[in-house]
Amino acid sequence: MLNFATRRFGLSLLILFVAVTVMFLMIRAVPGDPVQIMLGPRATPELQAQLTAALGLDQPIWKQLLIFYGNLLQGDLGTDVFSGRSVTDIVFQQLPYTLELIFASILWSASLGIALGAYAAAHPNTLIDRIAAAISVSFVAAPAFVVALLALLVFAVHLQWFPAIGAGEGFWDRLDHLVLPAFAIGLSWVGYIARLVRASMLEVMGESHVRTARAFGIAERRVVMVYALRIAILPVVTVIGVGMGFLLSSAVFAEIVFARPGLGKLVIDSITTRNYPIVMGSVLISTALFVVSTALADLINALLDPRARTAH
Amino acid sequence: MKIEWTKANVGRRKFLKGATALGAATTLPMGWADRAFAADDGVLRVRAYGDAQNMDPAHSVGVVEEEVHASIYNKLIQYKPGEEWGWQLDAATMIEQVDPTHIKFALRDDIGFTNGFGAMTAEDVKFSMERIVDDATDSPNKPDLGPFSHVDVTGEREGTIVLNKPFAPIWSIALPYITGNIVSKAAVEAAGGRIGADPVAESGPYLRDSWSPKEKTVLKRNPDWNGDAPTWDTVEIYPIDDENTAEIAFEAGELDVTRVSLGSVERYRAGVPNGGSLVEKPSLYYVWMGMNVEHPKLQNQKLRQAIQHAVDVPSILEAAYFGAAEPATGIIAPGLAGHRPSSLVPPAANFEKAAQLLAESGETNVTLTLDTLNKTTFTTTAQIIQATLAQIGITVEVNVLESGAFWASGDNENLQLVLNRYSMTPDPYYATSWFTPEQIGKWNWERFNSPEFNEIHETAAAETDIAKRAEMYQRAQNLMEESGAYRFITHEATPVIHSARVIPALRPDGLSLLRYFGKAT
Amino acid sequence: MEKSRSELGQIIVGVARDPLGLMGLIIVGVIVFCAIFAYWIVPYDPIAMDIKSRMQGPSAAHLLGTDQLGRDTFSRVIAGGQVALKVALPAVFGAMAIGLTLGMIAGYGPKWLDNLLMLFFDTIRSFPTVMFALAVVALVGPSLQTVVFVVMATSIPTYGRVARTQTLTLRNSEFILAERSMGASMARILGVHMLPNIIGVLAVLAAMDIPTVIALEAGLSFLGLGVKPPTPSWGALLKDGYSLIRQTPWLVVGGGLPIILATLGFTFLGESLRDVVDPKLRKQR
Amino acid sequence: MSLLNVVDLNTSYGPVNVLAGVSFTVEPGETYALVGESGSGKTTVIRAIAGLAPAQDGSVTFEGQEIRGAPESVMRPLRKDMAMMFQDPVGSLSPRLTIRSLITEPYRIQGMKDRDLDAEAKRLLEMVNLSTHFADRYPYQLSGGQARRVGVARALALEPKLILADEPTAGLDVSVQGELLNLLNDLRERLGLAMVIITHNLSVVRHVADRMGIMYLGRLVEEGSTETIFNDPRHPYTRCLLSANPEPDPDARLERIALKGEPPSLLKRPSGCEFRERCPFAKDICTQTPQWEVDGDHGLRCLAPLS
Amino acid sequence: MTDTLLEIDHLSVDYETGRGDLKALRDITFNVNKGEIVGIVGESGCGKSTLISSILRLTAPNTRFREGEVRFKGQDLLKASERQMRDLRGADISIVFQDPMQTHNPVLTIGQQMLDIQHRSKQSKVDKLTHAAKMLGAVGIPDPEARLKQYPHEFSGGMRQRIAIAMALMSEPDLLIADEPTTALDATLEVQIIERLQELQREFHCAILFISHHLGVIAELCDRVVVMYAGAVVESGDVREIFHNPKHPYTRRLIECDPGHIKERARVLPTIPGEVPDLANLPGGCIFRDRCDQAMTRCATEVPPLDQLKEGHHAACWLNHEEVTS
Repeated sequence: MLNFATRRFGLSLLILFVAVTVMFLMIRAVPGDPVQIMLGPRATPELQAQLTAALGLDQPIWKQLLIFYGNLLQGDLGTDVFSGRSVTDIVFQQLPYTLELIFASILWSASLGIALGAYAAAHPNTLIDRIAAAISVSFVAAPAFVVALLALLVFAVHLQWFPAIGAGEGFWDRLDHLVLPAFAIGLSWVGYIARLVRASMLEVMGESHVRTARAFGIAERRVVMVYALRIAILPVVTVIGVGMGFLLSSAVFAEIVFARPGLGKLVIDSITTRNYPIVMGSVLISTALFVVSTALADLINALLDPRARTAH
Repeated sequence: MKIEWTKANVGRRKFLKGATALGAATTLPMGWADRAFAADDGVLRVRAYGDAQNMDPAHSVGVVEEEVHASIYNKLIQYKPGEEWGWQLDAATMIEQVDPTHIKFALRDDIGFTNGFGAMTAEDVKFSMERIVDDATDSPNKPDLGPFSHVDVTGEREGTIVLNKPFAPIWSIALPYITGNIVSKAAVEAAGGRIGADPVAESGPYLRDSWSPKEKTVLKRNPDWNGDAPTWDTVEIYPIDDENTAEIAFEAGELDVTRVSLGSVERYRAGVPNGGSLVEKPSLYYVWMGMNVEHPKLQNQKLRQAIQHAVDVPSILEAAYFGAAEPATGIIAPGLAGHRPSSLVPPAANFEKAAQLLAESGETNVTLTLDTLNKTTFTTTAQIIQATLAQIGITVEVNVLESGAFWASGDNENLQLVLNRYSMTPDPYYATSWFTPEQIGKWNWERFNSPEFNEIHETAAAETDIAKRAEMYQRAQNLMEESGAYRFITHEATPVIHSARVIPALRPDGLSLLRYFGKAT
Repeated sequence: MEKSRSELGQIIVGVARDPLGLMGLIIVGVIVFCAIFAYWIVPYDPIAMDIKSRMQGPSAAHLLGTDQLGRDTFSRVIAGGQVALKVALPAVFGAMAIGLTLGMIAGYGPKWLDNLLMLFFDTIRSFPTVMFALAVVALVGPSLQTVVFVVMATSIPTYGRVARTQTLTLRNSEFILAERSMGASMARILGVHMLPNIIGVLAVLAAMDIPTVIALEAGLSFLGLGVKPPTPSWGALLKDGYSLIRQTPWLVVGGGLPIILATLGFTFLGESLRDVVDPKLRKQR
Repeated sequence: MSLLNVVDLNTSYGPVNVLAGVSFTVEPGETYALVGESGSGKTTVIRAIAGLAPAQDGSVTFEGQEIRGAPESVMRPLRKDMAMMFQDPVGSLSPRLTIRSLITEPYRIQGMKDRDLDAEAKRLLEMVNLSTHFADRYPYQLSGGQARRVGVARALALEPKLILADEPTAGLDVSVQGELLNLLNDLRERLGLAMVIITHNLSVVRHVADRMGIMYLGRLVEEGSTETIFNDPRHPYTRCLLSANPEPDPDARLERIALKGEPPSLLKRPSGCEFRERCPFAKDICTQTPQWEVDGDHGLRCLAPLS
Repeated sequence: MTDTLLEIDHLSVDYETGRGDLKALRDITFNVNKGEIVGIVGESGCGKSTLISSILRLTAPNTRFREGEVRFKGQDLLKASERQMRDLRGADISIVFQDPMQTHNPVLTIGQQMLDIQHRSKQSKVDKLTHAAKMLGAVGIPDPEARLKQYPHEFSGGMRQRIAIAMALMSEPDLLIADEPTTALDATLEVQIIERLQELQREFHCAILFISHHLGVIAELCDRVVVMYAGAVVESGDVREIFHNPKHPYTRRLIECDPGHIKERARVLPTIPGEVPDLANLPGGCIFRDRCDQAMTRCATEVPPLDQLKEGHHAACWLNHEEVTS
């Protein structure tokens, strides 16, 4: 198990390294100069040169990359071109907003999705199953930003049940501000997870050990909830792990539509302003988020599934 | 201070306010109740385009930061809210131009800096202005001070600003805008000469209480401020770049003031939700289509002129600006010296003339690219240009670029047509500075190269006779248009909506002067 | 060849027998039909402007109203289907082809190559799609091809991983061992024996992926990174619709509805296809 | 010259030593059976011979040519003379190919495109007593017995000299098991095939094999002619295996020799005689390592052989 | 009649499929008496699995019970409520399935699973675990307490089948259904399991319904044998009667085919040519007719009834009928 965890961790680091390097090179290949963007139309050539040198942008790319990694090893992600603040501070200030959004979305969508899927699988080909299927497929059909938009109009502007913008302060207020964005992002996941759980459940329910459990007269409820669901949930854990990474992309839309602070917004803003240190910082963190969540999913899988534990 | 330019109906506003007070009483922590208005909690909620990230005026990148700086710092003079550009005293009790290159001032004696940095002195003024022109500071705002030389301190609170040569924009840009902010010399030096994301010492009517990046900046009343007390206890500034989102936030009752999109003007003219009002202001922005005169496809001046005549500005204003904006006559907005009453090429397209010019040019099978930002207004405009140029047989391919790539077009020699929009300060000097030969490869994307234009730009800044100065700038714009490199489209407009409880204080171009905001009673 | 055609026929019949599958088939059929014959179906030229009749609400003349340039929304929706398929089909099938190839190489080739390819897949997957899209669009400028490329690049790992897993499973199956024992070349084993067994699963995945891709295109357009104007795409409709949502809500409907319908159609079809194609389920029937 | 000569074959997967020195020979036309419990390494032996499993050490010569670890370029021409049959009758047929394609696959692989493949398919199907209309079917449409015949037809397509058959009767009902064995016997006689058969079904061995080897934990423990082994098993393990074969006769109560427990893990091979811990006849001497000893055609690895 | 435990009475079961009804079981009749081991012999497609799932009422959704009764201690299980069935399962009737590798839940420990199946017991958890360990010991698993904490994949196939038997016997059922419990195992393990099963049967006195296609195992273990072919019982009777005096050509040929039966090395082994008929498209007459070398014209038209030939020996063949009537 430990060995498995170490190897998984090593792989994660490697992915992180490659991803960050690729992004570093890619963003440098893109036209646009942070100095020019920052200085705006006022830039004099001297000023530009000074700032370029100050930011280390006059160095060859490979050297910049080395410097970046050198600083990274010391826990330093560099300094924001615009505000002069430490990139670490900036990124970690935005991170909680996105994390709470992603967690809230996953939490509600996974619980509802698993419940729907398990219920549908336990009652295959009944009316309820069909309704659940129709609901889940329709949910999948709704792109996050369209849902966000409509939710905003209906629940924030028209009904004014929930706040329209921002992230709020204090626990309840923040929760209040989370409702609509988390709803928008999570909605398509409900359907996705429900279908996954249903398919997975049906497969597991057809396996021989479930028949054994039934043959021993174990209550159907327990057969479904413990004997089948525990196995059927395994692919869902993986999907959620991978999904955490993808959710960051949906989070961008929610953060734009609901004018929420967050990593997604930070990423978009920093790329469009060619704010290299922040781009690198956010890529690092969001890739780490993805890598950690998939690794975590693998570990949880290993915990839930004793077979995976010894397989490595 | 008397402000009378809102179109609000006070009676209706009062009625609504009373009605909502009942609702406000039921505001729950979770807020399931009516959110249309927060209770009158003394909090003014305004929207900014972006985040004020840097509290150093020397490194301010524009109006977003200036909005905060203007509230937490003082300047000798401030812009006056209203319809006409003008200034009023702030930290200065007296300011006077004694000759074209000398300006004397005297400071109030009751302004102090926070964090124990003491009273504001003439030394602070000297320090604040001189550090901006000091190369070591790397201030991008240095050009705003033009030929500023230094400040002579003549007393504890008295001094003289010395210019190397006359500089008209000193009154319209240098002093009342970014470079006019006075910081505490002691505080900045204590901080190592540079202010970062947090102010080191403040002196204005407000203090920056907190900043949650991407979420909001909170200003709180400065208890030690001795000037006219600001009306609002707290100001919350929300960075929202998208106007649509801001409008939604406003309609959800979460903003008091915001600029709105031109597309919404028609709707807000019919009525602003929650009893608010619409204020329509002109804008200093200028939008035009540029042509890169050095590009092999566009070197033919007749062709460029044909294109000028084939672009139909009224259609663009109708479709992209929803009829809420007027055609531009050049780069200098109405209300500023140098504004031209009309452009040389009439706004409406003249396809016959265009076709004739095209024929004269001898060019056939012209296909061009048109670069533009990825905002709906621009893409709409670009599509109209595409359609109208097609009428004279010119094929246009629209390249939509995200802002990072778009703003890097300066050194793009392959640029052909470009739809562009620059911002402005209330002085024509600022507008012409981007189209000089020196700016080729940077901000002069059309690579418009006119020695005469350059000379006007140099001399007009020092011209103090307003009429003469205006004439010079008009000539400069004629030169631009004659070159065929420019098709002026619009100066846009600045529609602002505000809630019933607010009496906004806006510059003539619609930007907020937060310290002067009032409360409707 | 004739055999495989009859197999395809069987699959279609199988799908059509399932009510959801039939619905999917019909929706997809309509979309494809509209896309192919868009030119003849549209009542107006989808890019012809008529500023005078701009931003009109739905009426008999304009079923879904007009946009800010006076273009007929209905015509743009129809023509937008063409664009959606122009993006989705090459992107999905390109990603499938590349993912399949790489996945099969990873699954069948040497361990180091497998590790390398998996690293490549994981790296691409670990970028948030939007960030990747932004960088690419900034690099080469937005266009139909860019969108296709971005979508393709981001979906390759999904197909690659599935193809790899399938290959790994098949690799040790007896029929592959049997082929090896007869001396079949690697190309023959991969191409003749593995490919037909993997492609079914991937095809189902692709059918389910098409709506995701359509939504991604819409998302990119929503961020202003989509196809070039005046190309009528559903995403562009949504973008214009969003910025004018309270003036011309029919644009959001016009852009959003076909996306949701297409998603429903392809998802139904995909689910049904999976039931028909998946040999495990086939045995149970 | 022996057709197949396997000498001291060794295979390890990491720390797992699957084959620990297996040696045997097969003469032309001879049928050799490898018998043992699951995990004894039988399958690995024939896969290693065919180059489908690694063999780190030892030698495999086929018609005098060394083929252990030989590259595919060397193997491919030899594969005409050496065909394999796999355990799972349906699973060893490529599922998306028709039977016609499947049984003519060897011609295509060996580049014999000039043959009339349809005619060959017909000939082969007839040879294994399958009606020619099976040619257009797919594997999943066949019963186990039919699929098995297709496997035989394919293995015989190129008229090989040696067939390596892994559990050729696995998954077949007894009523058709005989058909297959008859078919193999018949073809062997007509074509002069040599065969290596792997099975754990001793009844099968008795009817098809000339000689047999008993494997335990990746080694041969006894080898000899089928007659000898059945009539005079010397190794206790062989004896146990033979007795563990219930007869379809309620009155035939065998003197069963109970085998204790299960085979030990290959990761923890016991010291001395590896069968010692399960052996009902173990003696003190068995803590020493037994060597392979040959007496005539009878090979044995036991320090306390039965008589 | 009092020692009859299970009576299958004219049971007919269909599966509804797209191709029409698949007649999986037709007119099945046989008994299992208390403490008796009954073997069911049959090759693939004979309906063994359907029979078992019908007894336990764990059938696929497309199953249709057309006719007949399954009486356990006199109660018709086909009419019992789901609740009553659940009370029977694992208590009065237990089952050991064919594939030991898939019979246990892979993510729960053996101890947990053995705990769960004692859900009816009021004992404390500790007592239940002690009981479980005792049962594991009884089926020959060394160090049972420690192994309770392990997961199924940590056991070998033989071990798992022993565990399955331990679990099945834990509630001391009256009837144990063993569905090809040794098919997936090596012969050496097979005999171990068979012997263990015999010992346990003597200890627990339960009846066993033992399903297998391995005639040797049936012959060794069972008291009575039911021979099934294509969804019908073709012969049933005392084990010696069946093996020494088979009265149905199928039984006879099946025994002949078994290689273990043939002591001398033979070049040509006996076989039963042909295939099991399509159950969705049954021909009239005797189902074995096409493969029978003694078929008569009558066999093509009339289904032979399951006649009692002597006390406890039944066979369904017209050959015997001639014998009986003449």
